[in-house]
Amino acid sequence: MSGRHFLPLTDAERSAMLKRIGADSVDDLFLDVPAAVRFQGEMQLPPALSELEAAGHLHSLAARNKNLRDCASFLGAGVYDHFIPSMVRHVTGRSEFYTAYTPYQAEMSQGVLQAIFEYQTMICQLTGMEAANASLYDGATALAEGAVMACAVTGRSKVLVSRGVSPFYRAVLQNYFQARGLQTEELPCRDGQTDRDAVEKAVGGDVAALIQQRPNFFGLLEEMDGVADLLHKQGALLVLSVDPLSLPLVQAPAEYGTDIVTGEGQGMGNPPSFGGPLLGFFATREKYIRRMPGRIAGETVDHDGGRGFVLTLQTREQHIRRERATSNICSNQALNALAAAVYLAAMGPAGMREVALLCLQKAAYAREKIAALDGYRITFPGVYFKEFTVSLPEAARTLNRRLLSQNILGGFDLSKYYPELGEAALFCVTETRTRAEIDTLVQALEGWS
Amino acid sequence: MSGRHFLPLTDAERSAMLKRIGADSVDDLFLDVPAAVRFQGEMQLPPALSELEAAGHLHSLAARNKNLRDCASFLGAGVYDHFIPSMVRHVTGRSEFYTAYTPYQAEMSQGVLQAIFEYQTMICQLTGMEAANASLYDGATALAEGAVMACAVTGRSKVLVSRGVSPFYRAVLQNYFQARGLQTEELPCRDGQTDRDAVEKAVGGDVAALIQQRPNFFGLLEEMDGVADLLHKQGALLVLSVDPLSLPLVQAPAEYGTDIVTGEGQGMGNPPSFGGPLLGFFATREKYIRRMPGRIAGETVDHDGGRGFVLTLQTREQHIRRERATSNICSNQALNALAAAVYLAAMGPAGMREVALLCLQKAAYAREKIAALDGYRITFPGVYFKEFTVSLPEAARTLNRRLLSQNILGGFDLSKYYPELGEAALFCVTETRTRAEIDTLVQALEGWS
Amino acid sequence: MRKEKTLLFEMGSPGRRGCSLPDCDVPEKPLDDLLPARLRRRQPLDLPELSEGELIRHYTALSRRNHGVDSGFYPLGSCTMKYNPKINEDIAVLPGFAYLHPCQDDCTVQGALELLYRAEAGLKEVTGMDRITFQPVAGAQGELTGLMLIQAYHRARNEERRKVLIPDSAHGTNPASAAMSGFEVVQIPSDARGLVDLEKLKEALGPDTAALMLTNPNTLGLFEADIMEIAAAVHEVGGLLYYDGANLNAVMGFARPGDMGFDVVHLNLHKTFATPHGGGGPGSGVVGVKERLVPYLPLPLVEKGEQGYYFNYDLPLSIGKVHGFHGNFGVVVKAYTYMCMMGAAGLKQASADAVLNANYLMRRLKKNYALTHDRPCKHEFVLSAVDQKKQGVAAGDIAKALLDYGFHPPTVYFPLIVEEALMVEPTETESMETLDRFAEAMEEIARLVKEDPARVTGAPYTTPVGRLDEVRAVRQLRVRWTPESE
Amino acid sequence: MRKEKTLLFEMGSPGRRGCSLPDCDVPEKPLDDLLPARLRRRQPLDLPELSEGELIRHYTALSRRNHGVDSGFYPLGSCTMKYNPKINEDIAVLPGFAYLHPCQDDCTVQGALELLYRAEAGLKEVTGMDRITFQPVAGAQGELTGLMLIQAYHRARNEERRKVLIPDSAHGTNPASAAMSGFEVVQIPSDARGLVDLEKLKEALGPDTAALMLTNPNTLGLFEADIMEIAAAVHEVGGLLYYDGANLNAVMGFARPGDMGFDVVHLNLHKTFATPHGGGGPGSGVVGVKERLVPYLPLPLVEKGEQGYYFNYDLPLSIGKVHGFHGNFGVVVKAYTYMCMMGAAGLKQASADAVLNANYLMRRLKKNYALTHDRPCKHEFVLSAVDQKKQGVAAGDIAKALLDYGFHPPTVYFPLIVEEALMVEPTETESMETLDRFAEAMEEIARLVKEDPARVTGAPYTTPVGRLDEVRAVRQLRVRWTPESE
Ligand SMILES: Cc1ncc(COP(=O)(O)O)c(C=O)c1O
Ligand SMILES: Cc1ncc(COP(=O)(O)O)c(C=O)c1O
Repeated sequence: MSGRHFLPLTDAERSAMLKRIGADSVDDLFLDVPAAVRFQGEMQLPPALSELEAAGHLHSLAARNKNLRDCASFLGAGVYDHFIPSMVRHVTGRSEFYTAYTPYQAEMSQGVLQAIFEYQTMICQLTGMEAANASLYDGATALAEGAVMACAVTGRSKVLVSRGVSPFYRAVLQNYFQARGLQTEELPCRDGQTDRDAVEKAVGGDVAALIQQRPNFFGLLEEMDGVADLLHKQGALLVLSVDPLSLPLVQAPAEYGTDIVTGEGQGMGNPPSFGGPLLGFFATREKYIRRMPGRIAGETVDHDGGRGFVLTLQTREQHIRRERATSNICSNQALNALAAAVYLAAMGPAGMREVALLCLQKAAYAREKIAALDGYRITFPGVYFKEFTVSLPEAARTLNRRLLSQNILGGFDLSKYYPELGEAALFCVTETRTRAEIDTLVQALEGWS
Repeated sequence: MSGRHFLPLTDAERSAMLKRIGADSVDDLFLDVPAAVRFQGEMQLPPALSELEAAGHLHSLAARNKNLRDCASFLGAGVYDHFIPSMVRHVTGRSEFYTAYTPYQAEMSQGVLQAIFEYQTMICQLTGMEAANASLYDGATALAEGAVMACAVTGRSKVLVSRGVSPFYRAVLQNYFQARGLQTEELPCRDGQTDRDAVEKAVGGDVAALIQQRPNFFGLLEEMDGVADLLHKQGALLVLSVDPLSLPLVQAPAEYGTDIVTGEGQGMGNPPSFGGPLLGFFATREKYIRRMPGRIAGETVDHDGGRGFVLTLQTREQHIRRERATSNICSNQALNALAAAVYLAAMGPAGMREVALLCLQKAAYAREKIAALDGYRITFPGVYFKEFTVSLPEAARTLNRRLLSQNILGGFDLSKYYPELGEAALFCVTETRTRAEIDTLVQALEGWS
Repeated sequence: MRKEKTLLFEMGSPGRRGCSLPDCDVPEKPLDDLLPARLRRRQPLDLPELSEGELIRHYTALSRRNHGVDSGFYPLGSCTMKYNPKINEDIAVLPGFAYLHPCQDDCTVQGALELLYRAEAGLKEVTGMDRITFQPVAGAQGELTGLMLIQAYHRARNEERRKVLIPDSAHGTNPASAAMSGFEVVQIPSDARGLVDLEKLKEALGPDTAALMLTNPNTLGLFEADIMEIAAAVHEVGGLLYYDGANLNAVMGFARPGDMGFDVVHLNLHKTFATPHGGGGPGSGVVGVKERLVPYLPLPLVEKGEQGYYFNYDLPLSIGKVHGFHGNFGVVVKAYTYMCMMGAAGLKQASADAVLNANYLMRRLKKNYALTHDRPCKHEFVLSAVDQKKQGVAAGDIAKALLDYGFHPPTVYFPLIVEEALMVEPTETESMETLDRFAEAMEEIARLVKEDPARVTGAPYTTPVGRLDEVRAVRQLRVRWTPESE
Repeated sequence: MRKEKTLLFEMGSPGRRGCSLPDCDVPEKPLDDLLPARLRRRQPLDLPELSEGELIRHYTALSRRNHGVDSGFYPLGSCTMKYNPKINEDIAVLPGFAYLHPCQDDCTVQGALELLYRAEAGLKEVTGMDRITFQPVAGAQGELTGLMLIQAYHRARNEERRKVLIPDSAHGTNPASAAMSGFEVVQIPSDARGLVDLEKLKEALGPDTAALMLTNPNTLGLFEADIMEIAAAVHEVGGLLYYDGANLNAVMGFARPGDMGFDVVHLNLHKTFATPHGGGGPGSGVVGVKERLVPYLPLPLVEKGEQGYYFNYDLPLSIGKVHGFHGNFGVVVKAYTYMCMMGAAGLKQASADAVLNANYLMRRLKKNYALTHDRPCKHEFVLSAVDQKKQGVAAGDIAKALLDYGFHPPTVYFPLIVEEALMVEPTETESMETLDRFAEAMEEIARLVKEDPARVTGAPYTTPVGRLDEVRAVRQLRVRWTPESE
């Protein structure tokens, strides 16, 4: 019977144990399961595979996918093909990290706890904020939890959401909000950027927060000065979703008054993995720490005064506050946060700046060459980072099918989520795209009939 | 300058350290290198690559090889496609094992030392012998060192070597022996097995040992009873190279009086890796322990009586006995021996028996089907394990080229090393070859014009 | 000899690099042209500056200050800390799984879609449910999703049912999730048997009941034998039944939530299906539903069509999305590989051995520790340290003493309905010798509590740090390193 | 609190399985038909019987009783324990390298052959030699191979030169390799400078000299400044010059053996080129030769032809083979990846920093420990504990004391020509802070030797076992576990 190498009990031991507890057979231990509910016969599952056969089966499934290492991908939209230093997986591959659970017993979990404390510190260094949590599920749920927190902090039940925020993030936010009877009001974009007049008009006493994404879903870095003041004057908060890889070059969210900073951390040391597991990072100001969702590691001392780390402010969490908890989150994305911490420490300030510069320059190079092609147009003027929107001469589906035949994954088709743009796609260029790959893309784009 | 992430010294620190040691520049520390010898300018090496570029370059080199996972391989001849349980690499991937060096400081190296002690025990359990060393380079050099040891033990300078021993092993033995002025005499085979009469005739007072391989290079399990007695009567030893995967089913070498057992351990948990690193295992009887080459781990106690392990009998080794050492070996194949130990422990008696049975049955199935093809003949009658010799209707080169086009790696071409066989090839079938792959091979063989 | 571990920020020096990047291979434009100064970062980015070797030593040292399932016994109740097979780790990092973008065209990810399709088929059979969504990435998010489905179901019948009934023994995520999805929580007490008090439940049931959230076996490790009656009662008032699948490891092959009348189920793949807990995640809280809730499932769902597998977005009544993309695919790959190797007989044997191990250990430990419900348990049991408390030694102290034996302690102070609770879940991947050694340690601690209580309350003695001051960690809050804090 | 670690053979129980294998998918024949009883094994195969999880816990526990370069400073003189870059580990396990059979047709392994070709080109440039063979799998086997080439060279000139001259400071493998290749070893003394005594060398040189084996810098960490004279003297008598490349890490980019008159060189890729030492291997002892020795190189060599790369077996004068196949290819892949990332400037900086670190550390330590040759050293230096020995504390005791500081000690009692030798080689991958901390530990130990010698001779106190009885390990020899030894 396969899987036996994960079951140490031998038949002899099973009978010895049954004797010791006074039961004739294992079924005696299931007498409390009413007959009407007892499952009869064997579950209809495929025959068990040995490790050798399972490896063969899974390798064949993997081989039937075109992965980003076999082609040049220009797909972004929230999940990115950033370089991952080899050392990251040699840290997350230490069984003491990946087979442990939440560090409830601090004295035996100082490795995970100190790693979380260091992760929290580096997220604060990156965003300029004063406190960060251990991790949330992904960028989408982190933004939704940030909006819920803004409602709790302000005691209000409506948030303004720019149409420039990712449609996936807006869908999750919508879902989280309508479940709790909170409201979201979508603010339009003009020329791909949040309509500042609309913001000014919409901000009122009932608004808990304005939600924007920087860069926004079209790749544009929107002007932010004055926005926070406008909101704070009305008692509302500024809640942002940011691309962490832009922050070595772009203003830190704290520099323009942001109250709650969230974002997708997958790009820092985690593979795309078909969209999960990802990493939702979350940071805020000192004064809102007790409202923050998720686990938080804090520093303390043992009885000899030796430094140690523990989970702190646990009273906000579900295992203690139950229905009055700041969030229901229990298991989070701890190992992905560890990968991000190792990534940030390995890159350091100079490395992070270099990655950002490579993205900025390569995306600009691609943008310039595509703009020069007839039939194509960079949809919006403005400042970009690593993604940009292109108006296409043909449907994105058709274009992408053609590109696929040349081993290229084209941009994200915007038409389904932004019909107002007509045929347009979001192209992403990171440090992993070579000049040759960009030039090949441009040639392939040219080939539209 | 690439590679900087492996050089922690910063320019500031370099100048501070230079000042501390009273040198103006690093060149001051190289004044003892005579000018005539000082290398001028920069070494002409390709420009340094970043980790990202290096990964790209190496992945592209790897992709230009056809590996055993992309095709069905029937190649054996000393390196085998055996199944490797996933857990093996999760043990050898622990940095405390793979970044350590030889366990000179025992109290800080109990992990490596106990692992070696357990490896030595399991090699003895497998072979039936009484002592094993920590590892030698590969099957070929292990056999050569075994022959050298036999000469040392008997004080004689000639060994008899069956033509049934691998031609690669015989070449290395020849090289080791002629360097030291020792002689090898090759004994012929009859019907693919060592000619017993020739043995009886050749064994004399000047013979240190008879060297055979079981199964031999044609895949045949030769009869061994009486051979050891014959030799021992003449004061000679029986030195064998064995396939460890056969030993769960086939007589343990100790059961027929073998004095020195060697062999290739790659098949126990190590990938083929283009022929290296491999694993030479080495075992002998109690009375010859002090003559054994290589490192040996032994059990002892600390001052509280607690059990511990140390390198023992080091006085035989080169770092102490220098030119009178039993062997010059220093670094060996420690990590490959660890992989073999994990493999043997994971398989256990039942698993080892199952692997051996799968090889035996699948090879027999293939043999029977090939024998039924006209134009092909199983060259020799006799008992096989997982390899067998087939006389071909066309040159092995041509046949293998044709098989390659159907994604099959055909058998090992014997004609270059055994011209007397005409067009013949050595086919190997292990537990990793499925029935479908064997049937496809047979069909492809049929297709010769 | 306790040695503090330096923080990343107390190490290294300016200019050290931990990674190397290529030079820019496109003609570079002046930064001001691409990113005007006004949008540029002003404050310095003072991340650590260390070489790769120093970083590896730092994290290797941190790993040796941590205990995982591979380090020793980890009987953390309700978390099912079973052994994580190594093959799963190798499969999940294959480029064919790890390097797929979620927005790739269906035709380029047929292998991934087939894996999800087959995983769904397997989980449907194990749970007895009709459809599965892989989008929820943890048990708690599975609860949120399930409650959103229940809300959508009632709203489709234009009923705004406000109340969700939850047993007092339920895990904290249950009430938290109910609150997060806008419901009012009604706590149902347990009776003397440690099971849902049927009378109290019936009293609480009414037209305003959206659902009852139930864990079966419950968090005392006892099977809710009245499940059929409970299901009938809930359905009778038009409510739905939610199954917290955290304890599924007790009943695989023996009983299925789908057969117990449950309408919606969440599973914790990182518990029952052996994917690693990762220091607190990532997990996967897949949700299974009966037919009537299928229309509301998050989109997309995986379907098998003529031209192969595809993502179906055509779900008009779907509640939309609970995750940016398709859930924790990398975790599902590991769980699917585990299921492939276990098969039906293997999964059933896992539950049988988990229950056998729990009863064997309970039998030994009840000699020294109070056992509120002294009858055969399922996969876990809850002891009480009330007797020890009389000597001034709390459940928490017993946990700290276990650290010195190299065991991770059981869950403490949960479920809340047991005083000084010690919740023990051995799982099926532990050998008899390990259970005996753990029992001996617990027995020795019980002896010490009587002979030398201070020895226990002073523990741990062998861990990298002594007993940590949790109160101070809140009072003098420090959640990040800052240069001033030097 | 020292806890013994059980042996595999003292664990588990009959019937447990650590791995699962497929059923046989071909029609099975009776065993007797395939393998007659007389050839079958009779004695039981009593290997351990454990589940995968128990085995992983066993080896995880063993790993935590071991110190590697990733655990802490490892200044083991002459072993160049530099940091092993992690990318090398990932590249070497790619199926495109790890799953190649050595007998595959050249056309199916063009990537592997190109890698060997490029690696050879790089190593030729670093060493100044004309051709490289990758077949020798460790330094010692490189020595054996080099000496065989020298023997073949002389025999081709029908000269049976018997003697190999070896400095008294040379590593033990040098004389052992000379003896193994049938030569008579003539030891050359070092002079007051710690270098080869030129006079004594010239006296020993003669028509019977096959070769001089030289390590430069030598094992005292001092450059053999008379190298040009030495080379001339050796060549003058028709002898050849062998270069033990173990210390190449000191001079990359500064000096090349090929320019010093060496005819044959071995390198230790697991030292200079950062491949991991693996607990004692696998390593790689590639050998480089000047033109005159090329014809004798082991076969095959890698060549680049019109239709691509190929193995050239057409070497009529070749000494044949020293390894079953093509050497430790998996190790060469890692070394090649390292060379690709370092480039010329990186390798030179590595040597510069290795020498700088050694001199910086020597400068501090010589305050408390005797330094026989007090002048700038190369990549390593040798202290003597003669002063400490007067207090009854030997070099070995100082090494044991260092274990309690988390440092792996320097090499002790080598080279033999220094009394109570402590050979320190920091390498370039250590930070200044680590060198300072190591110096502080050595200074504290020196202080303890004066104030409380017993404290030092009793060390170590914090390791998993106390000081082990090496004498007893020989007297009561136990090199395997046996059931009786229970
Ligand atoms: C009974 C029970 N329900 C729900 C959960 C929440 O699951 P997760 O941690 O995956 O969010 C847990 C987690 O420990 C649990 O034990
Ligand atoms: C100076 C010197 N030469 C030769 C060798 C032998 O090298 P290997 O251990 O690779 O056989 C060593 C090994 O430590 C050494 O230090």
